[in-house]
Amino acid sequence: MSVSGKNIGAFRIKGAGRLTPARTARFTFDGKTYTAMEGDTVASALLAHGVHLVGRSFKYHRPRGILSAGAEEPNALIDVSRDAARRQPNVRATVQEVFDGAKISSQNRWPSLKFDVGGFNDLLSPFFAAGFYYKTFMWPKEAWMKVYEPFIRRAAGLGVAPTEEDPDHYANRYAHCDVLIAGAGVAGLTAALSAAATGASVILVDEQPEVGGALHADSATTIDGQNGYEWAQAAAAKLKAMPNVTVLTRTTVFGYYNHGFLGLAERVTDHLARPGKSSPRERLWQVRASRVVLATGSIERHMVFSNNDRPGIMLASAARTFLNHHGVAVGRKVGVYTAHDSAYEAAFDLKRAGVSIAAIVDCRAEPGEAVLAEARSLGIDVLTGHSVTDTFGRLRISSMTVVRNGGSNARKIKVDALIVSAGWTPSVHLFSQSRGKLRFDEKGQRFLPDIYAQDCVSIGGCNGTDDLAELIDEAIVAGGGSIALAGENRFEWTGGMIGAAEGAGPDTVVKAFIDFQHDVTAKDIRLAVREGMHSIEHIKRFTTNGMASDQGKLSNMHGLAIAAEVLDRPIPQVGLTTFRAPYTPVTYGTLVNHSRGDLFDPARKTPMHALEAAEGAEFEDVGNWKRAWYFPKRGEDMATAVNRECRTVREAAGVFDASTLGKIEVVGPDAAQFLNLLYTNAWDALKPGKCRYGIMTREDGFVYDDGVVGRLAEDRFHVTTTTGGAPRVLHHMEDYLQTEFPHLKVWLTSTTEQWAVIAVQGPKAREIIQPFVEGVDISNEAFPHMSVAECTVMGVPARLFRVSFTGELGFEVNVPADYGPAVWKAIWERAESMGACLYGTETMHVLRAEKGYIIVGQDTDGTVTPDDAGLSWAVSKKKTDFVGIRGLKRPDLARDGRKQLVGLLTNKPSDVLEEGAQIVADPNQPKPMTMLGHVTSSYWSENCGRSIAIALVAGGRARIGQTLYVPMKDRTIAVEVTDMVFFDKEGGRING
Amino acid sequence: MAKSKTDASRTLPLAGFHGGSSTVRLEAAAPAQRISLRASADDVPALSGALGLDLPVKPKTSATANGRTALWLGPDEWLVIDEGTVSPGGRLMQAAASSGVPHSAADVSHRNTAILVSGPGAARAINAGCPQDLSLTAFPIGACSRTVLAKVEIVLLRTAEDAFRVEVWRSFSDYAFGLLAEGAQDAAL
Amino acid sequence: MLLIHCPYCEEDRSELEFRWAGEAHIARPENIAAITDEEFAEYFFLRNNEKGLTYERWRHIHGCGRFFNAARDTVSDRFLMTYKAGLPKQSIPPAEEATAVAEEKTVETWEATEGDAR
Amino acid sequence: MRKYSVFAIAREAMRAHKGWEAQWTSPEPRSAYDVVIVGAGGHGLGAAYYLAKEHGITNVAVIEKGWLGGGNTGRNTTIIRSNYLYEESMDIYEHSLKLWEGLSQELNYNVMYSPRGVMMLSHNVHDQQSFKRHINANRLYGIDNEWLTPEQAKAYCPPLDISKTARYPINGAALQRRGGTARHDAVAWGYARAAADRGVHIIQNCEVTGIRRGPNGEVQGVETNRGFIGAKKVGVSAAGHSSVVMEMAGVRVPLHSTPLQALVSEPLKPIFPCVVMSNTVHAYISQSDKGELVIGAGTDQYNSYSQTGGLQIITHTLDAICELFPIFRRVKMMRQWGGITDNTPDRSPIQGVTPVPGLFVNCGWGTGGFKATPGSANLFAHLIARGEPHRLAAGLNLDRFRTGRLIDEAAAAAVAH
Repeated sequence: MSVSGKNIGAFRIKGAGRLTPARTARFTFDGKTYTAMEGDTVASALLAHGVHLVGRSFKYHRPRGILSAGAEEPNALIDVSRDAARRQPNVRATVQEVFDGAKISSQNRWPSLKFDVGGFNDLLSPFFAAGFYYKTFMWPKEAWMKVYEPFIRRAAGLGVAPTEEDPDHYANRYAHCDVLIAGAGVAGLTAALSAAATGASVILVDEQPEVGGALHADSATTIDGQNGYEWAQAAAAKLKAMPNVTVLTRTTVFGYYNHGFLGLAERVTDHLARPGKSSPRERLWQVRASRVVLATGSIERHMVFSNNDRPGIMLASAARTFLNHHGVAVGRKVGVYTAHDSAYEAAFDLKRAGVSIAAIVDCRAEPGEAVLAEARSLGIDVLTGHSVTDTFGRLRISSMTVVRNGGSNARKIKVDALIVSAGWTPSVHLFSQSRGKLRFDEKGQRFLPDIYAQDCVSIGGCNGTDDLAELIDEAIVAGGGSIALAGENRFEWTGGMIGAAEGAGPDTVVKAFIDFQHDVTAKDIRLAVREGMHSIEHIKRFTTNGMASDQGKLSNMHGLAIAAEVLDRPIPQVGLTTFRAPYTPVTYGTLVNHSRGDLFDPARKTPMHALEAAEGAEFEDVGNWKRAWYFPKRGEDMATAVNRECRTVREAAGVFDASTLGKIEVVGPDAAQFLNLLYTNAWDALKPGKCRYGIMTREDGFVYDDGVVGRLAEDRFHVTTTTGGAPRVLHHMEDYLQTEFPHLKVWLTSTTEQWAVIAVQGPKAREIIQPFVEGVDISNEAFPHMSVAECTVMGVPARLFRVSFTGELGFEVNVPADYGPAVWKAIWERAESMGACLYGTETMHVLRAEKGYIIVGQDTDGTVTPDDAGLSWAVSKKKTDFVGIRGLKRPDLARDGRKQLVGLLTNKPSDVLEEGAQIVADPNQPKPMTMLGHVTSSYWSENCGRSIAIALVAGGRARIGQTLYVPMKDRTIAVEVTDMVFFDKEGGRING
Repeated sequence: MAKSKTDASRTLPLAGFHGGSSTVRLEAAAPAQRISLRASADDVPALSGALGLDLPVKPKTSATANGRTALWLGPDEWLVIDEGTVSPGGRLMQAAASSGVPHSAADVSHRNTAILVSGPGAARAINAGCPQDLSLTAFPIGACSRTVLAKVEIVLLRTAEDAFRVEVWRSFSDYAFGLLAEGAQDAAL
Repeated sequence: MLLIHCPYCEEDRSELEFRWAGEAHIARPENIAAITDEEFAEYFFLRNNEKGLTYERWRHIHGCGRFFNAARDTVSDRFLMTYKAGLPKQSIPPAEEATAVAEEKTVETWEATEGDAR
Repeated sequence: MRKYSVFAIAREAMRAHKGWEAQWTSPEPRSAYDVVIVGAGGHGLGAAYYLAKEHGITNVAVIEKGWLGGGNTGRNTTIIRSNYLYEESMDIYEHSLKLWEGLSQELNYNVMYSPRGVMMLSHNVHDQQSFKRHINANRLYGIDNEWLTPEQAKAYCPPLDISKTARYPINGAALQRRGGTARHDAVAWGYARAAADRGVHIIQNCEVTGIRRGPNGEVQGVETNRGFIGAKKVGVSAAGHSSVVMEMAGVRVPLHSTPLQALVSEPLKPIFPCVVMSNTVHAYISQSDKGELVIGAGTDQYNSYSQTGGLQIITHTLDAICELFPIFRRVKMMRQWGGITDNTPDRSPIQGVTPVPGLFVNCGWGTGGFKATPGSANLFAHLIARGEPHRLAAGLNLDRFRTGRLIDEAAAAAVAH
């Protein structure tokens, strides 16, 4: 058929369908251009042009067509691209709407869809029975990974992964509602109208572009006096106009999680030819619903018989949708094979549209009387008690073999399409995900919702409610409102079967497919049972039934029925495999949404970050923080820069950004008592204006964190923590304060970010900061090492610490963060003029190592006690309690020979050990060697003129003076065990 | 050497940030004085008197008086914001201290910064990363809560039907702003 | 994602605002320095790890900051109750507990055995 | 047992595969066995196999409340490696890896052990220090593990983004080439088949409801929903449910059970050649033989036996995956699921005797139990047969929580299992 000169397909039926003929779109499929109508799916558009062959199956590479008209499609998976970077594999052709310019390709075939070399597998299929790979490919041993597996991998897989970074963006919305309704068919719409009338906030969701659900296929239902589909659109319009209702189409409820939490994926632009730049491609909705109404309908099953997978064979409801919605006939001479009345209605619609119906083959002896009568009146040949036992046609069905049940006279009927129905499977996926419990409905041969685990109700098809009037009543009640609505449909449906049909029975070798995508046949299920797989989960895993990208929407019930038959057990006893989220596959980008690039994880920057960057700083990641690592001058590499910085700090001074150190304000009358309990040290004697280095252990006695604590007043402490430790230390403190020591009157506040911290270290430190400081005498006498004062710096209220992590005279200037840059600038300007340098974390590490100061998390690792670290002086012997007091006394923590921190000097001063290198006593021992410990810190020390290292060594302090060995890959390095202080052993420099 | 008495200038963490969409306006709030205030229930009246506003004791509520807003963050915790001054420390700390009752006041004026989110799409923009129900019934004007915005913690205050103040630690503020900018973009669709 | 009732905020909030903090009602021994190694191991390491009704601590870390207690069914993940820190272990009304246990029987198997639909 | 081979397949292909026998039988339980093992996962079935094969103890029952291999064996992301830090860990995981290397032939069952390399990404100086510590320790212990530059890492795994502008740029990687993956179901089935062939009874759908003890406290057998089954020795290997089962004997073990989630993508043609893990951004990923990207997510924060977890755990893992491999942003999640992991305080397993004579425990494998399957099973069999641990598993005892001699891989390594 053509409209305004465009060929919209020879199989379009004039006057049929609901699409607007004036609007067309062009797309290519495997390089050939086609014209579609707006509202077509790729499937309907291809069918309009008579194209049935669209893909190849996973294992046997059999030619496959379009089986369904919806999200359950297992066969018609295609590759859709807008441009090179916007290419999407494994898209269901039955869901993807055509847009102008779409480039569509088939998958899993080489060199072409019609001539696929992989099709050879089909000939070998007798060898490739279920689970065959567990029984072979074992010899020779190495061949699995080198030969067999690569071969299997190349043959397997479906689409080709994208090769470029996705340029599209995605969005997220958290939402809340009183009622979320999944599915906007008759049931969902009715429930929404009912709920909305009560004033409740309602979110109504449907995966299709328009509401209507099963009404898409329908031609005969009347609701509220209107044509069903038209009623649905009107109802949706009414709902959209209500302020308390959100209607989301092209949106899939993919997951029903705990406590009324649901994940929805909304496809925003995939159907558009020219998406707006600001539009996300997809949007994740994370909805917390007080109540959920499941109106997800049901899915038609295919018939399981020999060669039931040829292109041209499809579900009856799909053919009906293509006809009634898209205006496309799926063939010119269509056969029908069914066990259910619903297929009759498809035949009637096709017949009325002028399509020849070759025959309705009904495996039942007694179909519904009404449909039978209608078929007769339409002159359709109905063969009751007959079965289709085989089909023919290489790339598309050309004929079917029909046999009377129990008989042997086969007759071949020519067809160009075969529509099938074995009945309907309620879509209980979301119910099951919500952890509801199913029951087996013997009469309907189906699983239905039974016990609900959440505040949720199922209505309509997914609840097994077939009768329209009953369904509407059920939906009104579910919505909680009271509205009046009447519906009418033409036929009451009966019938349905699960499992293998006649002729695909136990003693055949035919390929009667259950799971199309994975090529699982009825005989595979039987084989699995024969091999001892008696649990449905074993059967699933052994055959891979239901594990393809459609997740068994069509195949599960058939597989189960066949297993039950072979096991001779009732279906409920064989059970059902679990329905897991997502209902249909969800794009990673959607799940990730905003969390990419700069928004992947916050990059925390100090107030002086920009100034440091302007000075050429290289930064390193420390937790979330970006810290200045070193400040190379033009032409300097890292080592040169660090050596210069190290030298300059000790010769003149250095300026360092210490803002990232964690800070906790501990305030209250019981502050000192609280710190007594949380730190190993004692704090009572610390006078206001003084600081002390504190060690924190957990109850197990291992070092947890450390830092300088300054007492500002009797009831106020300024506690510092490691950069990475700040949040967990505060959490740990709050835990003890709130739950173990709630009687203490003390409060904790994180002030890490209140202060910009500028450390000035080196012999000229005092001289550098002196002019900026007011309100405190910072002379050595008045303000000795380990002092703290509140004062002003450049007129700004500040906290000044006399502390040192370098062993030099040092100060840390704390100013409110917004003032940090200005103060830093001024200090640095003066410092630079006095020969000082900026230095980063690397130099800080070297300088502290020269002094033997440890870094918690580098020199300790969560298995180190204060004594192991040489810090037993910081553990109060007088206190009767602190967190860790008991843990420290455990046998293994108190034993001799524990690993202790010591210094290491390489025999050759220029050898710098590798951090993480292992230490042994005898380098010539065979592997596995006995290791004594490892190097925790190691640097070239410009100030010492040699390398230095810190290591954890078993019985380390007793080994001082001994020679140990560090065996590296290419050589062994001899080291002497020393104490940990390498520079200024007397410690005079710190006092300026 | 004479002491150089320079008044240092402030560099605001969100200086130069702007964004929004047709339905959401995003702007950095002016600097404000803030304290994190902690005290037992018994001492609330004295502190209220000293601060010149009734510290709210009901969860998720705030109180505003005399240019100051106190946000209930927990049963013994308030964030008090004074937009009347840009000078650091000082007044709020002193006011709290004058109460004469045991408490903890910590100056957090510079720890936090704030983003003002306004316009008909404001709630939707925030819901791009915040899991709370921001409907007017659940989160009315004056409601406040510490919560999360995607991967960072924020304190959220609704100042008008379509206006929110998002308090966030300074080093997380560019992340928060970036996320709100994307949320604003999406809220306009 | 759980929905958790904070007894201090008096509202249901998303799990994203909370941090789990282990089993509840394990008091730190008052004379901790004097207990035996066995008692210490018991206090520090051993937990009930109940299948079914459990008492646990949560902290509303990105909310009011408070630690509190909860009674939850670890099979269904349903909260039966939350209450403030410091309160003694709350008993669960028998009806509630019965539901929890019933749920254990029905719900737990949904995936564990995946077999016996009723 | 009929031998599996390509010839057997060819023979069966000629007769519609009618000749295959059941891989294992479903016997009625006897009234008593020499040994009862609780839990028919890979560890339990393997232990039964090795009891029969190496210790001559064939009167063994493996009791399973559900279907064999249905717990964590069938729910994990199948990563195998042995490059741990502490001797105790290296001993057992390397013992295991050596067994993996010949397991298909040993069991005459293709478990598809595929040493495609496990690469752990280093993102910062701290990671680098930690990885080098591992690499050096592994080398001196005779275990392969090597440092790669970012460029070498990219060459080994082309989809990897090593740009310096990434939020957490990669500064190197540790690669264990012998590490890789295997087919999880095949491990359980292969052990089940081989054990059953040696006379072991595998009793599915049989739930242990109690452990009966004699007058001296010793084990006498297990109560089950199918009646009492006597045994002088009982081995518990029940993964997430270990503490529940041990409680029946009055033994408390330091475990907490948390949900661990995983997910797979739709099947894709080969794109991802190895296993990649990153602890800093929390992700691990490989591609299965079927073409699915197999991605391990984190554990939920709370104790649970529900085998479900929060969506935020999944999204958090995926954002890391998409940062590391930006080409995967358009790929789709096809299925997510959860298991119950039993975690110890030091994140190392417990295998050893218990205060109850005759009762042995193998638990606490946390998120890393699959890789240990053959080794753990082999040493567990030794423990049950001899009544005392094998040298290679001696450090995994329960007593370490009293003495404080922990094997703290988590604290020391900062690397997820």
